[in-house]
Amino acid sequence: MTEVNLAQALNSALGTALDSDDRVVLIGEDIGRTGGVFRITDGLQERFGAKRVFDTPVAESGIVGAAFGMAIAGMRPVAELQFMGFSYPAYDQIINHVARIRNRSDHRFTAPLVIRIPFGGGIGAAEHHSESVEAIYAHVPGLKVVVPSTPYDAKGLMLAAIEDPDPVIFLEPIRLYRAIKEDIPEIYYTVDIGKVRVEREGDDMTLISWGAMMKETRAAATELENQGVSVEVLDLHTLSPLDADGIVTSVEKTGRAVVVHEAPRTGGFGAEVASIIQERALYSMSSPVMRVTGWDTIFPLKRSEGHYLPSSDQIVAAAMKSLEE
Amino acid sequence: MTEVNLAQALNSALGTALDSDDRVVLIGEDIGRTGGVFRITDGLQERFGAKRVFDTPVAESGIVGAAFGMAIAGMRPVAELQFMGFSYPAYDQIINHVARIRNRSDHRFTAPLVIRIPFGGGIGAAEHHSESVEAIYAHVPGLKVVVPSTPYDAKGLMLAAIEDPDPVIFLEPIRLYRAIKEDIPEIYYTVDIGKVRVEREGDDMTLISWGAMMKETRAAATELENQGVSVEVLDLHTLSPLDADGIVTSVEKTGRAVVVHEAPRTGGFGAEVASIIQERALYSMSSPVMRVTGWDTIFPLKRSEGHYLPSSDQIVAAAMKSLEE
Amino acid sequence: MYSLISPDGTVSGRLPLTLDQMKELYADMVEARAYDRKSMAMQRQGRLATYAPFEGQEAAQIGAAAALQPDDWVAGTYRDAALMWRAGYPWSLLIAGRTGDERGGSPPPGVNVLPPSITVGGHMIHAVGLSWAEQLQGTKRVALTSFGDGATSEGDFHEAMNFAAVYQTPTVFLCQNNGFAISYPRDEQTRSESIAMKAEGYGMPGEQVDGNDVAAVFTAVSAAVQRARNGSGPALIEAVTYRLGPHTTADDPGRYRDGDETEKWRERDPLLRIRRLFEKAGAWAEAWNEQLERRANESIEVAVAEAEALPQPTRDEMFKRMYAEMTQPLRNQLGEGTS
Amino acid sequence: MYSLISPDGTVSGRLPLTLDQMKELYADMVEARAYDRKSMAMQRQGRLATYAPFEGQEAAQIGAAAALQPDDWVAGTYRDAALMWRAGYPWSLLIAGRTGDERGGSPPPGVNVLPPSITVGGHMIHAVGLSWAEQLQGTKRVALTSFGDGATSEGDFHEAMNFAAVYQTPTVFLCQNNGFAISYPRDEQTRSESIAMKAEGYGMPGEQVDGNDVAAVFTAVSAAVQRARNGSGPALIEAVTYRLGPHTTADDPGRYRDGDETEKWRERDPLLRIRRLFEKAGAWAEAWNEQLERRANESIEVAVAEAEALPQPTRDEMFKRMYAEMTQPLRNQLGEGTS
Ligand SMILES: Cc1ncc(C[n+]2csc(CCOP(=O)(O)OP(=O)(O)O)c2C)c(N)n1
Ligand SMILES: Cc1ncc(C[n+]2csc(CCOP(=O)(O)OP(=O)(O)O)c2C)c(N)n1
Ligand SMILES: [Mg+2]
Ligand SMILES: [Mg+2]
Repeated sequence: MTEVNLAQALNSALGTALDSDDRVVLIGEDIGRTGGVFRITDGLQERFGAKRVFDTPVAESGIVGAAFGMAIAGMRPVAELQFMGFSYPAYDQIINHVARIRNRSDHRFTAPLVIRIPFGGGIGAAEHHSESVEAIYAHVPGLKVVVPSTPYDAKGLMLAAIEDPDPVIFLEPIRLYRAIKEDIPEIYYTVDIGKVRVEREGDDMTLISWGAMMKETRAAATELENQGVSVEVLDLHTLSPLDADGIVTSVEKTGRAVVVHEAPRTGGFGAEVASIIQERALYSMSSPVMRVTGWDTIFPLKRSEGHYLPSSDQIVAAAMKSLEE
Repeated sequence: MTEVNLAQALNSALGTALDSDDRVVLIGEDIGRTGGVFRITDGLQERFGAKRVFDTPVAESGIVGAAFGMAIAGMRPVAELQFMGFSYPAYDQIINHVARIRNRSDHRFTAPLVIRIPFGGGIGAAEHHSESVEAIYAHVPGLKVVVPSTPYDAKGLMLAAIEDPDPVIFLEPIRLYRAIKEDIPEIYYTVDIGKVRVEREGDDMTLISWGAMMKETRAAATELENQGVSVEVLDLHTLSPLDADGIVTSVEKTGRAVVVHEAPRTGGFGAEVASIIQERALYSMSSPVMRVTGWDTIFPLKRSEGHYLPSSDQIVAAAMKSLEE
Repeated sequence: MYSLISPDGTVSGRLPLTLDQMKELYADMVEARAYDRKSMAMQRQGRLATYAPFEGQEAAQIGAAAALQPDDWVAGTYRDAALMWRAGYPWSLLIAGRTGDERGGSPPPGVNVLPPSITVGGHMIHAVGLSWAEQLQGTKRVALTSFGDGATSEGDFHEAMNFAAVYQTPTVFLCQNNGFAISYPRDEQTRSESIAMKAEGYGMPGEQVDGNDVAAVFTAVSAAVQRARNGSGPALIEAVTYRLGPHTTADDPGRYRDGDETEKWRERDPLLRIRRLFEKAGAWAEAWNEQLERRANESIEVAVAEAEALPQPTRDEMFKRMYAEMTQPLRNQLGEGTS
Repeated sequence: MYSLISPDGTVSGRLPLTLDQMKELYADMVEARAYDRKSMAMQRQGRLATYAPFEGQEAAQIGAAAALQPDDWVAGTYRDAALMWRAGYPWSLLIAGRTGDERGGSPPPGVNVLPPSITVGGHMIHAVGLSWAEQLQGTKRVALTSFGDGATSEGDFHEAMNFAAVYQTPTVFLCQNNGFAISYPRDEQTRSESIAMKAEGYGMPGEQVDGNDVAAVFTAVSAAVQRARNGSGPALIEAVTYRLGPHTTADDPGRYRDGDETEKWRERDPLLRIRRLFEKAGAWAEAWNEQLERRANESIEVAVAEAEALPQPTRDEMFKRMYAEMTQPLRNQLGEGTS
């Protein structure tokens, strides 16, 4: 065991994968010499050489398209897109080719690749550097979408994603890269994709979130417990395939749910969660599923971030409102 | 008044716009000489010349990016993307630039352009020609998303979209282009963007849809009326900004709702509709909001289309299930 | 422009192919044309979905595919049936695909030909990735990607060309310049005099060849394939040809080009040219040609029968095709049935 | 490579600029450098968000902007503050933008300079659309778009270059080749010998100039602007320069380049070169230079004060910025408050 933050856990996962599987290669902008703008691949090019870890031209569609071809030819590429706001030029490759080749070829050709995308705001970054568009990936049939919020999950889910026979969009919460430390095994281990993680058990209500918003959700849960509310906290940590049973089981028990995400509310993934709950647990619901989310605005620049980012206070307030109903 | 189908109504709208406003130009692949693969711009290049209606290279990002620049410089471009499956290469321009310039420049620069996107399946087309990803556009702050399902709306909404000071994604239901005929004014008129259209009034339940699925929804409504169920039918015809009040008012009256769309269910726009209903009308709901949608699969090729497309029977069945609860 | 056989069948210099090789290439072109004509007919009978004919481009496709090894990679388009077939993709599966059946996208093991790309431009970078992987894995395989003149306008063309050059991947870029992107003529698509010269901007060799001269295409592509296989990097070949038919069965060429132009190109028909070559060489026999055509039609009829014998695809196949193992949401939806 | 003034200040041939013009250009470069250094300092003090310095690229930016008319369009990047300022964009707003305030994106009426593009590659086509619109509307305005060497790897570069050439829009493409895309050196980005030569593939003129020679940049860009204004179409100019500082304040160049290289380029400093020119011409006065620097620092201090005097942006401004008229969903959300 060794105590690491989420960024180090990802670095350990990628190193472990390169070590244990010759088919694994890393490809992306500035991931070699500099180890990536977030240093997630720090030291890996020195360790494994320039034929395993590739710096690329600034061309996201090319990065994903090339990694896709490599995957079809039997390799296990892990592509890095520098920020989620720069994943859009690759969206066509992802939705039209990566997600479809298995279906197009009736299983004859497959694309076992991982696309790493740092996402979310809160670091006072420039425009396009604070996106949370998980919904546009979770809506695409043929992809899996994974979002760790702890160092342990980060390594285990990354190794599971690299093992996975289908393409995985791996979303990395920028704000959590260095926020939490945790003991994780130095050896190879995986965490199952497709299962909700019950982070905390409780009876009065269910808080549901993923990624960086788990931080505010945890804070809100603690605050609520202090006020005598027994809270269950779910970290979805896989958005697709979604573990509907895991969500419904919890809400059937608590009767109340607040779903929290940083993305704009309209068409955000919280809508899917709320829809499933009302579809399958309407008669256990003591109050509507509340959504605490980003607003339907563009993520603002540094000086206005506070106006946008959901806070633990908002979560607590929503929870209280839910309890009053 | 003249009786036209939806395709002719769009042609009339574009002709009227070119006629009445010098700032309007059309730009897209094969829209000039051939009048577009669906003939929506048929005859317009002859009528208005090659400096108003431009054929372009096969480059969707270029088409949208150039139209965006034109719009900033004071023109009113209407760009055509040949099929929704080919809108993805332009997604970066749309989400990162078209939707953002007003915010980025604090209203100093704006992008009053219309992006026309034929969408939906049911015509036995090749792969990528049957997409329904309205959800990935409706989730983007800064855009408006419009979807006509009648000839009258098609012309009125198109002229409203061209007038609109903000960018509008104009989704055209391929399957309805020539399916319905209707009398529409030959003159200039607009239909408001942002209001639900109550197509049919009823008391027992609300059917909610948009685009090509309105056809099955209408058929289901008739069938249900025959079975003695009084059905209210809403054609959202604007997905963003969404008229939540219009939806909630109806469901508060009927207590039951079925939302119908062709897109895959998970993360589809139906989730947003269901979430809003349970948020604002939970205590009027006699049963869960049902979703009749495409499956979480890739839209299949011709021989399997029947396995994918939601049918009026499915809508009727969902409605009956809802009534039993 | 590199060419070996002129439209009237005269050879400039010595032909680097034997008579038997030429006969094989001709026979393949005959079979390809039989497939193309049959497909057009079937589409009109409603037996196929939209079809994109390649009549006039047989030399470019057969000549290029003949330059490959059986296990090389191919990433082509909706118009490349002849190329894909010559590279090992069975007619029956190509037809099945056009009937609207995903099973048509699955060539036999060992045939490294991707199902046709329907999006324009997106697939060239796939060939770069495929051949890059082969290079890293130490095989000698190369990848050939075929695309049209219109596809060179897409940003993805630029990124694919650049990646191939930067990493010196064993990739051969074959542009079939057939004069049009649907209705948009080549001369309006770009101001560069040729598509071949675009290669320079990537530090890659580029060559323009007469795409209706099967010997020239075969020779030029063979050279590019050899370079790639020997580790000398990628190349771009522009095969100048012409689409004699409509863009697809849904297209009306009358709206954007005049018949004279098409007639002019009929004179440059790639099959006619070989016939004339053989006639000059005294190697033409009417009976032999009829036999080729008969055999071609027979093999296409067999393929059609196979394709149409495929049972109606079932609903659960649609769900099963999505992932290696069906996900829970899909299992639930499969269970819902369609009422 | 086109150049007029060598690093040691000697002029090759006759300088097509007057001494006064040279003094103005120098003064502008001095002011730009003052802004750049001040910004670096402010960022370290936490008064600015991440900052992308342009030290070493002053000649490329000031020389290019000086070739424009006040109402021409400019679409540049996060590193083009000097260019944008010389084109009319106030320092105070550039600073406001870097403090993280959207109001910094709104230049005064009549200043046709877009706020900086943060995405790499996406904005070049905007300049094509802007100048295309001016052409259609019959004005004489041109658009200049500035971008880096790395941006030429994006598919959007290809589409923008092609559209400009196809429609012969009055667009000037200025590539500031500063050697790196963050850590990725120019030589690895593409195998083409120069970026300028990429223009050929689009049937567009391309020219490589010494980007640290303000006279050469001004002259070359002026010629391209004239061509465009006269309806002779677009052009690409590659200004070869060097980023003396880090990519941004978050970057550590030590990881990907050695100090010697940077020192070599310090010798080619664009300001130093003009100083030497003046010294040779006996037109250099220490006092004058000190005065310029003093004035520059003063005007930057004024701008900083203005920028930092902007009141904290309010929550409702964030909602109001989204559409011409706030939509109902936004009105509802604004009403929800943040508790
Ligand atoms: C990304 C994308 N945009 C548009 C289309 C629609 N489309 C299909 S074929 C075609 C023209 C392609 O021309 P070319 O590359 O020359 O190939 P050809 O059809 O002539 O063989 C277009 C625009 C598409 N399939 N994909
Ligand atoms: C589409 C996109 N991809 C990646 C990035 C991250 N990024 C910011 S600057 C940069 C390098 C750009 O290099 P160059 O074009 O040479 O401009 P320079 O920074 O050298 O001025 C990268 C990759 C981005 N901003 N946008
Ligand atoms: Mg073509
Ligand atoms: Mg650079």
